[in-house]
This record gives sequence, C-alpha cells and structure tokens, in this order.
Amino acid sequence: MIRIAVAPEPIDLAAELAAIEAGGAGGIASFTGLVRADDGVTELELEHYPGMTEAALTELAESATQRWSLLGATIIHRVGRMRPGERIVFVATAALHRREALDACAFLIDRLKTGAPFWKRERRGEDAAWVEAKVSDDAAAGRWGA
Amino acid sequence: MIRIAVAPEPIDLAAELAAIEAGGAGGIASFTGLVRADDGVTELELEHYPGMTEAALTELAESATQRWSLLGATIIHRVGRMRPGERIVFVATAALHRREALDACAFLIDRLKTGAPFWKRERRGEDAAWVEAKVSDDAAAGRWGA
Amino acid sequence: MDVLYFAWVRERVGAGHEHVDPPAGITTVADLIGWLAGRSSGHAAAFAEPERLRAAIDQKFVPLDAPLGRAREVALFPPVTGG
Amino acid sequence: MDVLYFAWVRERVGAGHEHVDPPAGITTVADLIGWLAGRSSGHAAAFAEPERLRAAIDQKFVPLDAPLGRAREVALFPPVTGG
Repeated sequence: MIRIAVAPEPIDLAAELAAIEAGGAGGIASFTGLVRADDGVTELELEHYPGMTEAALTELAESATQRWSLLGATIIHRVGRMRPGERIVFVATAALHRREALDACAFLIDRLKTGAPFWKRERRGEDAAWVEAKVSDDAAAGRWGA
Repeated sequence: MIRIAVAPEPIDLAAELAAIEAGGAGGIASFTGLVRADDGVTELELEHYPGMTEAALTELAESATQRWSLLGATIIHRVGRMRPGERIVFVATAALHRREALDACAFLIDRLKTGAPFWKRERRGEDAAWVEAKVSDDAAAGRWGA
Repeated sequence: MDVLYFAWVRERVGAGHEHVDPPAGITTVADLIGWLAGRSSGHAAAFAEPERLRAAIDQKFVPLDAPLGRAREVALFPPVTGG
Repeated sequence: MDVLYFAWVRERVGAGHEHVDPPAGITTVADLIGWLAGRSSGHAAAFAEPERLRAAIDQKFVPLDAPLGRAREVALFPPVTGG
C-alpha cells in the first residue's frame, strides 16, 4: 500500500492512479509537480542521494499512514533531466473519506519539499543555477507539527 | 481554463489530467471520488438536475478562480449507474504554486458535496436506498466561509 | 409554473415534473409545498415533512421561505448527496 | 569514513565522494567541515559558509553540531529543493 519510486523515466500518471485506486478507497487525492514553463527555464536537472532518498520517502509515507487512516500512499519522484511541462513529482493518497486523503496528500508534498534529499538545477539557455531553498517551504512543512 | 462535464460515461483521468497540465502550471492537485467497494454496495445510481447542475458547477469553479490564482479548474461528475471501484467525481486545479492548487482542490470537492444538485441511490442486491446527506459535509463546506 | 421533483420526492410524487397553476395565496416555496401536498396521496407522502426538503427557483438554490415571485421553474428535492 | 557531496558542494569540491580519515579531535559534523575545508581550494570554496550547508550521517539528516560517533557515511550538501 506504500509505493515509492525514484527514477529518470517520465511519470506514468494513469498507471499510478489506477494502482492506488485498486485499493478499495472512497477517495484519492493527488498532487503533481511540473517543470514550470513560464520563467524561461529550458531544462531542469534533479540530483538526489541514492539510497537515502528512497529511505526518506518511505519514512515520509509511513508517517502519513500513521497519522491518517490511509489505504494507500504513493510518492514518485523523477530524477535527471527534464523539460518544461514535464512531471517532476507525483504524490497520491487513498482513504475511505476525502478529508484524510486531502490532508495526507498536502502533508506529503509539503514534507517532501524539505525532508528528502533532492536538489534542482535550472538551465536557461547556456546558464545553469542551483535552485535556492525557500523559507516558505520550511513554513509549509512546519504546519504539520513534529 | 474552466472545464465542467456531467455525463454518464466513465471519467477518463489521463485525458483530464493531460488537459489541465497543458496550461503551464507548476502544480496540479486533484481529487477522485470512487464508489466504495467496502460496504456491500453493488451499484450506485446518480441522479442530477440537468441544466442547473452544469450552472452550479461552473459557478463553483468560478468562485475558486476568484479566490485563488488558478490556471485551470476541472470538475467532472459522472451520472447514471456505476459499480464499486468506478469513479464518481474528479476535480483538479492547476496553479503556479502548490498551496493554491491544494487549497482550491479541497474547496471544490467540499463545496460540490453540498452545492450541486446530485442525488445518490445505493443498491445492495435487491435493496435500493437514497443516500442521506451528511452533517459533516455541511461542516466541511462551511470551512471555506461565505 | 413548472415544478420539478428529484430523488425520493420524484418517486413518491410519481412524476419528474408537472405544470401547476397555484392560487393567488401561494406566495412562498413553503406555501407551494403545502398546496402541492393536497394533490394526491403520492404528493402527500412526498411533502409530509417539509423540513426534509430543499428547493431551487429557476435553477438557483433558495430557502423554503423564499418568495416565488415570477418563478418559471421550481424544483423540490432532498438535500443533495453528490461528489 | 566515506564523505559524499551533492549539488554545488559536489561541484566545488570537484568530486561526489571521497574516503577520509579525520584526526581524533574531529568529533562533530561542523568539525569535519572545518577540517575538510583545508584539503584543497575547491574544498575551501565548498565549505567557506557552513551555515549554507546541511548534513546527513548514515543517510539520516542531522544538525551540524551532531557528533560523528561511529559514522560510516557522512553527506554534505545545500538545503534540499525537491518536489
């Protein structure tokens, strides 16, 4: 019921949603993060810490299933190079009732932003720059308490 | 950027997500409601008020786009007969930043539960019963203020 | 005036819609419900407990004490249960 | 002890990992950072501003004042920016 994947392949949303829907839930909440096409980025590169990444995401999904009654939790994070409009991350949660699915989904994406070892580098034509962490991400992760 | 559909056909999640992703967003939040398979229901029937339904859903989506900076809002509601595990409703919101997409998605599904003219009838073998409205749905819709 | 019924209201009345011409004293949705209840035993069963009903005038939700005004279409139904 | 570097820390050091054997006085992550800074000009550039760094010991996030203990793998990197 927990599914974690970290891979360079494009994220297959239809397959991931079908898998989590098969668990008998009443509601599925999901969040998909995309490479934004609006700010001149021509390519995004995602670096991660192999081994620790999967462990951190598994721990994050487990903490969600302890906090809410979930029938499923999926976290898929793409790594490597991707282009504007492509999917970077997908999280989904399944529960009998919508509130649990919605809250757990928001929790997972907020916590993932600050609690898993990924680093983004943006390319704009010839220039490449590491993305700076946002203070607002720490605040969002903190909404959920310890 | 607002897409509303009320139809007896199964909801094509992959197509709906691809459509809303095409708007250049940074994040897409979605919620899918399924016919629960756990409580003996053999068939669910959804009745609605043609004309008013589409108007109510359009108004709901517009109120979300006024409240949050959304690049897209989709509400698809199935009507007619469906079986356990099938999708009843799908809402999705697209925004530059995840918080807006997540909040607007929760708003849409909470408000849809009490603000659009749909009625569910559950069949369990030979028995059929209209579903009673939940007080908790009024409370959830009320979270978002007037 | 067209009156529409949905869900168990429709089932008890035995029809999804009807055209009615209420008398002059019927000025609110609640008045209309009371008047409709006298049309048949099915109507009486549908409208026995007005507190279980909700209404729309010309496809907008309204409370039961709303004036009918120049309503062309009034719908009566149980609380909604979509989503 | 294996030391791993990510993102701009890796780029400035010029390597993704190295095996080091710090002296006995190096007991915390912050001590390790200060000691690593002396290994090359690349290390010096990577570790010039420790407040911009984050760390993990044996694949768990730790604060910079965490004791190294029996760490087998220490990772040094900028604040994470995934999702």
